[in-house]
Amino acid sequence: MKLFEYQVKDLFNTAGIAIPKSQLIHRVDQASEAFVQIGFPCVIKSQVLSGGRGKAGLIQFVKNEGKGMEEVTRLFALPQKISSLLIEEAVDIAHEVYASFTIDPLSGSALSIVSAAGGVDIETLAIEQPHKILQTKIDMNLGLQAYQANHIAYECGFDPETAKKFTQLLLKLYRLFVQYDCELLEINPLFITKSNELVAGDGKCSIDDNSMFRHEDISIPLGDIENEAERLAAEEGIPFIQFDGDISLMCAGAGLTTTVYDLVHYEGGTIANYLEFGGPHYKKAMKAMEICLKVPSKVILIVTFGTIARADVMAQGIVEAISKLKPDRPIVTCIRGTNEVEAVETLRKAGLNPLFDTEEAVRLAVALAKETKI
Amino acid sequence: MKLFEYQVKDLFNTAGIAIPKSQLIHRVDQASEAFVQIGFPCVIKSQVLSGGRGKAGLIQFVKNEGKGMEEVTRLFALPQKISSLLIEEAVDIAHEVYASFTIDPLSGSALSIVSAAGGVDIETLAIEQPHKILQTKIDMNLGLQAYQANHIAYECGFDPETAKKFTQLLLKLYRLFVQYDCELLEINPLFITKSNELVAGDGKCSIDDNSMFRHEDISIPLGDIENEAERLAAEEGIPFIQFDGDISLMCAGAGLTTTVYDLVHYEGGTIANYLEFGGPHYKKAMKAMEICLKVPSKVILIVTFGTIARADVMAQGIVEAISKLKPDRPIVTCIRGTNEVEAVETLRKAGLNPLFDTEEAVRLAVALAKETKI
Amino acid sequence: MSIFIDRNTRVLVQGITGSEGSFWTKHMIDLGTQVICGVTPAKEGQTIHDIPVYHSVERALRNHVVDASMIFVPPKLTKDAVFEALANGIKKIVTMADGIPLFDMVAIRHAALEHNALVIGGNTSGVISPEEAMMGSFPYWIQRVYKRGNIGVMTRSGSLTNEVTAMIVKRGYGVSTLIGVGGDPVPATRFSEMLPYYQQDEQTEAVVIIGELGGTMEEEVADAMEKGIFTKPLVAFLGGRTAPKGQKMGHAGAIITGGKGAVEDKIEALTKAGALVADRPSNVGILLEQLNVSKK
Amino acid sequence: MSIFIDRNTRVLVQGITGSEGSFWTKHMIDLGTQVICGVTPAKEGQTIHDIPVYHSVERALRNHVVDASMIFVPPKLTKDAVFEALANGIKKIVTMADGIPLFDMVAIRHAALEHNALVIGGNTSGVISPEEAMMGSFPYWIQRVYKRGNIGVMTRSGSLTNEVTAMIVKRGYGVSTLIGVGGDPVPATRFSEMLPYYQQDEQTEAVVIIGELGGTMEEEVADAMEKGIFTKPLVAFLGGRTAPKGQKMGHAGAIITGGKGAVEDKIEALTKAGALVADRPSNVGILLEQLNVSKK
Repeated sequence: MKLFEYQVKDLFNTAGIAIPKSQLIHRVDQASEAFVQIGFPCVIKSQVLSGGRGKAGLIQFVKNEGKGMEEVTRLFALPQKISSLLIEEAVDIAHEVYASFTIDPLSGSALSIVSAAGGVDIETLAIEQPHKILQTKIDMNLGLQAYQANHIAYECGFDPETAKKFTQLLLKLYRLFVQYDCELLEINPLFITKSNELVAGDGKCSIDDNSMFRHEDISIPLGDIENEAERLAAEEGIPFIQFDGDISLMCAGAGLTTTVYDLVHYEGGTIANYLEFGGPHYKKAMKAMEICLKVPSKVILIVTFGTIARADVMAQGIVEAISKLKPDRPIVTCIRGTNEVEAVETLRKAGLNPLFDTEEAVRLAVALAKETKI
Repeated sequence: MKLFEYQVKDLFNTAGIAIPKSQLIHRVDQASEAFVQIGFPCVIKSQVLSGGRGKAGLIQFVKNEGKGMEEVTRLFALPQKISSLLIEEAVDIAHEVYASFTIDPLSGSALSIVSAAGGVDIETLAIEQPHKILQTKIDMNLGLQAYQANHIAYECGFDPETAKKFTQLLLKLYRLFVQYDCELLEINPLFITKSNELVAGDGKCSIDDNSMFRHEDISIPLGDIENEAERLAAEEGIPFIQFDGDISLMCAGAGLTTTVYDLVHYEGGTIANYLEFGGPHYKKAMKAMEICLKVPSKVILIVTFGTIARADVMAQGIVEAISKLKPDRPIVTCIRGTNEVEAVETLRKAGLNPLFDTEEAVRLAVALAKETKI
Repeated sequence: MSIFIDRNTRVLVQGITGSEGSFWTKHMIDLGTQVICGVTPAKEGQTIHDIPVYHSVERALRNHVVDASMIFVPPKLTKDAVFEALANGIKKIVTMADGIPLFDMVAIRHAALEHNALVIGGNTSGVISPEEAMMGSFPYWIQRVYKRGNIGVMTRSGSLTNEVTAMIVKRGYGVSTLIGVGGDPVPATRFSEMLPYYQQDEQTEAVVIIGELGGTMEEEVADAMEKGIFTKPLVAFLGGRTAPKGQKMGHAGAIITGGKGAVEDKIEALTKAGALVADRPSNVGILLEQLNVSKK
Repeated sequence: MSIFIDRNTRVLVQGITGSEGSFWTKHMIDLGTQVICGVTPAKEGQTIHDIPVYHSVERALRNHVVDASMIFVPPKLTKDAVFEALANGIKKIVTMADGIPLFDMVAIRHAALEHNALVIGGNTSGVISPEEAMMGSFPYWIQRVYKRGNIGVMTRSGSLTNEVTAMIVKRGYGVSTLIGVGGDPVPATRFSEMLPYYQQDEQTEAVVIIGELGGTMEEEVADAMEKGIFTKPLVAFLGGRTAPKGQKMGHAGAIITGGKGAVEDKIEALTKAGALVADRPSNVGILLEQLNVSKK
C-alpha cells in the first residue's frame, strides 16, 4: 500500500526526522488559515499517489496569498478530484540528497540506497554514474549498524557535522522501514538547508500488503479515493487498476493477467481495467462484476486457470452475478482448471458460450469491443 | 542488579504473564486494608533480595487476620529491617513448573531452561535427573521462535490447552528477558492452577549492570536498603558486599579481591566487607573509605595492582581520605602498578608504611585484626 | 529421473491436519508421493490418511527419517514452520502460502542460504514431476496439463503455469519436473539456483521458464547460460510486454527492482544468451520444436 | 615466536583519537608494535603519533593492509566497532572496554564464531608479548612484571594478572605471550580456544592460566588437556576458594553458570587432567619448577 506524502511525513515526524512546517487542507476555504500558519513563500503540493507531480503541475511554488488562493482553487477544481493539498513552508535549500531503504531479494537483506548527488533523476544516475549511488546491504537479523551509516555519510563527502546528523537520520529511517514492513521507504529529496539542517522534502512509503495486519494504525482514507470503482475495490481488498481502454479484465493471477493484457494489445484491443479474480478473491464474482460495471468498458473478459481457485465455484458466481446485475455489456469467459467440466456446464446452462482457449477468448473480446464501438 | 519479587511481578504483569492478586505494604498499619483486599488464606512474603526466604521463615501462609497481623508485626520487627511485605492471595495449585532464560556463553546464545518437574530443587535435579530439565539454545539475532516454545511445551508433557498457554507464556517471558537485558529471568515456581491457568508464583530477575543505562525506569528503591554502608555504596555505584568478619577490603578487581579473600582466610582472618576500588572507582578513595568506616571492621586492607587505575592517584586519594576522615582503625596498603614508585613515596610522606607484597600485607592485616580484638 | 522429488523422497507435511494440508496430502499420496509423517501442534497421536501426526518436527524425526518437508501452514505462520524445518536439518522444503509478509520471506531466504537448503516458495503451487510425485497443489488429474515428458518447467506464476503447460502438452510434449519458485518479490529459491539440477537431470532435455516483469530472475538465467552453467535448450515465456510501467498487477514481483526488470531487458538478455523467447503461450511448444527438442 | 601478535602484525586502532586510544597507541608503538592506521569518525585527515586517521575501517583499508584491530572505544560503542572490523574481514581483534552490555557481548561472541575470527575481550588489558609487541594497555615498563620468557599466560583478570605475573617473574621466569580473555561473563574468545596456539608456539614451554570462580572456562582447559589438544605443562591459579557462594564480587563471571563453576570443581577437573593448581600467586612459579619448566 502506497501512502500519501502527508502520511509519510507524519511517520518521519514521529520518528524524529525533521519535515518542513506544513498544513493539510481539504477545501478551498481552509487555505487562508493555512497560509497564515505557514507564511510565504510556500509550496502547494497535491496529495495524489501517482508520480511525476512536478511535471504535471500538481506542485506549485507561490509567493503571496493571491497566487496561492488561485492555485488552491485551480488544483481542487481539476477533473481528477484531488482530495487534499499540503501547504508547506519553502525551505532554504543548500543541497539535495537521496536516501531510501528497500529489499535485496538475492541476498535476503535490506538495501540502503543513498546518493549525495540528489535523487531528481536517480534512475538515470544509476545507469550513467552508478558510482554516485551507494548501495549497502543490511543483514536484517542484525539491523543497520551505526558503523554502516557512518561510512555511508562520509562516502557522501559530508563534513563531520552533517555526517553525524545524516548517520542519525539513516538509523531513524531504517527503524521506520522495519517498523512498518516497507517495500520501499524513501526521502527524496532530503534537503540540507543553508543552516545545515536535514529536512525531508518529500517521502515515499510503500507498505507490504501482506503485513498490513501488523499496521492497523495505517490506512489510506477511502474518502480520498476519487474513483468509485477504485473505492469499491479498495473496500473489498481486491487488487484493481483502471486504465482508459475498452475491455474490463477479470482474470486470475498476476502472470495470466499480464499475458492476457499482452494478447489484447496484440489483437489491437485496449484495457479498461485490471481486476484480480484469483487467489483469495475467486468467490467474489458478484463484487468483481459490480466493480467492472462501474468502469466505462465495452466488454468484460474473464480468464482463469485455477487449482485451488475452483472453476466451478467461479462459474457459479458469474452466473449469479449476471442474473442479479444484468450487465449492459457482453461477457466473454474462458474458465479452466479444477472442476472445469462442471464449470463449462454451469455457464452453458445459463446461456453463456464458454470458451476454452485464451487466445480465442481474447480475439472475441476485442471483436466485441470494436463492434460496440461502431 | 537484582530486583525484588514485587518488581519482577510488576514486569510479568505488564508483559501479560498472570500473577496472583497481591498488595505491597510498608508498615504494619497497612496490613488490615491489604487483608481485606486480598482475603484469606493468603501468603505474606518478605521482600528481601537474599534467597532461601522460605527456610528463613520470611514467607508465611496465614488463614485469618489474627495470625496475619501477628506475622506482619513479627516480620517488620526483625533485626534485618525488612522494608516491605507482599500480601498475596493463596493460589489453588495443581502443579509447579520451572521456567527461566539466561545466557549460554559458549555459543553466544540465550538459553531457555524449563522443567515440568518444578524448580524446588532445580540444582539437585540438574545433577540427578538432567533429562527432566529442557535446555534450548536461542539465537538472539532471531529470538525465541514459536516452534521452539511449542516443542518445549509438548516435551513437558502438557495437554494441548496447557501447552498453548505455556508456549505463549514462554514467548512473553523471552521478550521481557530481552527488553530488560537480563542475566537471568526466572519464574519459579510457575503455578498451573486447578482451573488450568498459568500463574507466576515467584520471580527472579537480575539485570545486567552494564545495561542499566537502557533501563532508567527500573531501580532498587534506595530507601529499601537497610544497611547504611550498602546504601552509600549503591548511591555511588560502587560494588560492595558486607560480611560479618574483621577486615574491610578495599581492593581493585574481582580476581585480586577473591585472591585476597582467600589469603585472609588462609591466615585465619575474616572479612568484614568487599568493596571494589578498581576500574572506574579508583578515584573514589574518600567515598570508599567512608563506606568501610561504616562497617564494624577492625582493619582496612587496601590491595591494588593497576594499570589504568594509577597507583599514584589511588595513594593520593587515600592520604586525603585519612586526613579528612581520621579513621579509627589501622589501614594496611599494598598499592602497585602504574606509577607505583610515586605512590609509595606519597604514602610514606603521609606517615604510612606502604607494603609491596600482597601476602605480607594480608598477614599484617590479620595480625592487626587479632590484636585489636584482644 | 526427476529432480527435487521422486517416489523415494520421504516427505513430512507441516500443517497436515488443516483443510488444505489434509486435502493435498491425499492427492500427493494418490500421485505416488511417499508422505510418511505430519506435524500439527496439539494433534500428536492422530493419523491423517493413515499418516502419523506429531506435535513438532523434532518429535516426528525421532520416529522417521525424512528427506523433505511440505508446508501447508497459513502465511503468518510460514516463517516459523520453515525455521523449524531448517533447524531440524531438513534441506528440501516447499512452502505454499500466498500472503507471506515480505520481511518474513527475506528472513526465509536468508536462512535458506545460511543452511544451504533448497526452500521453494512461498506463493507457489510447489513442485511436481508428473506421473511420479509432487509436493504442492497441482491439478495433476487434468491430463492435458500434467503429462510426463522431457521438458523442465520453472515458473513464477500459478494460473499462467497451467496455461503455458497446457500449450506445451498440446504440442506433444510432456513435463519432467515443474518447479514453481513462487510469485513473491523475494522467492526463497531463484530460477538460476535450480538450473544446475535441470542441467544434471537426464530426463530433462530442455527447460521452459515462465517469467514475469519485475525482478532479475530471468537475467540470472541468461547469465547462467552465458557462463555455461546451463547448456540445454531453453525457451522463455514472458508476460507483461505491453504492461504500463510503474503499475503492480497483483503480486507480481515488480516493485523491488529499482529501474531493472523491464520485460524488454529480460528478452534481450535471454536472447543474447541463446534462449528463445515466446510472446504468447501457444508459441512455447513451437519454439521447442524449432530447437529440435524431441517429443519422447 | 610469539602468538597472536609480533613485530610483523600490522595493527589498525579503532578509537585512536580518544584519550585512552591515543595514550596506549603511543605505548604500543614504543614497545615495537606496528600500528599503521587508525579510525575515528570525523577525524579523517588527522594524524596521531604520525599515524593516519580515517572515518571508517573500510576507508582505512583502501590505503592499508591490516592484520589486526585494536579497539579503544567506550563500552556502549564496542559492539558496533567489533562488527565493523569483522565486516571488513579483520580476523584478529582486541577490544578492551570494561562495561560492555551483556547482550552486546553475546552478539560479539556469536559474530566472532560466525566470522571464524579471534576477538579478544572485552574487559581486558589485551594481549602482550613482552619485549616484542602488544595490543592493549599493559604497564610493560614495570620489568618485574613484564619480562620476556617461555611461559604463556592466559587470564580473566586485570590486577590479579599483574600480581601473578610478578610472582612468576620473581621466580626467574618470563612470559612468551599473555592473553587477557577478559573478565566479562561472556568473553568473545575462551581459554580453550587459544590453547592450540600455545601448543604450537615454540617459544612457549608451559602455560599458566589465571582463573576465577564461575563459568566453565577452566573445565574446558582440562577437557582440552584430556583430549590431547594441549600437552605442555600447565599451572593454574584460581582465586575464590573461600568465597561465599551466590555472591558476585565485581564483574566476576560467576553468575551465569547454573550450579557449575565452583572453584573446587575446577581444581578437580584440572588436577585430573594433569595440571598443577596453585592456591596462592606466590606458588605459581614454584609449581612451574616442580614441572621442570626451564628458565630461559
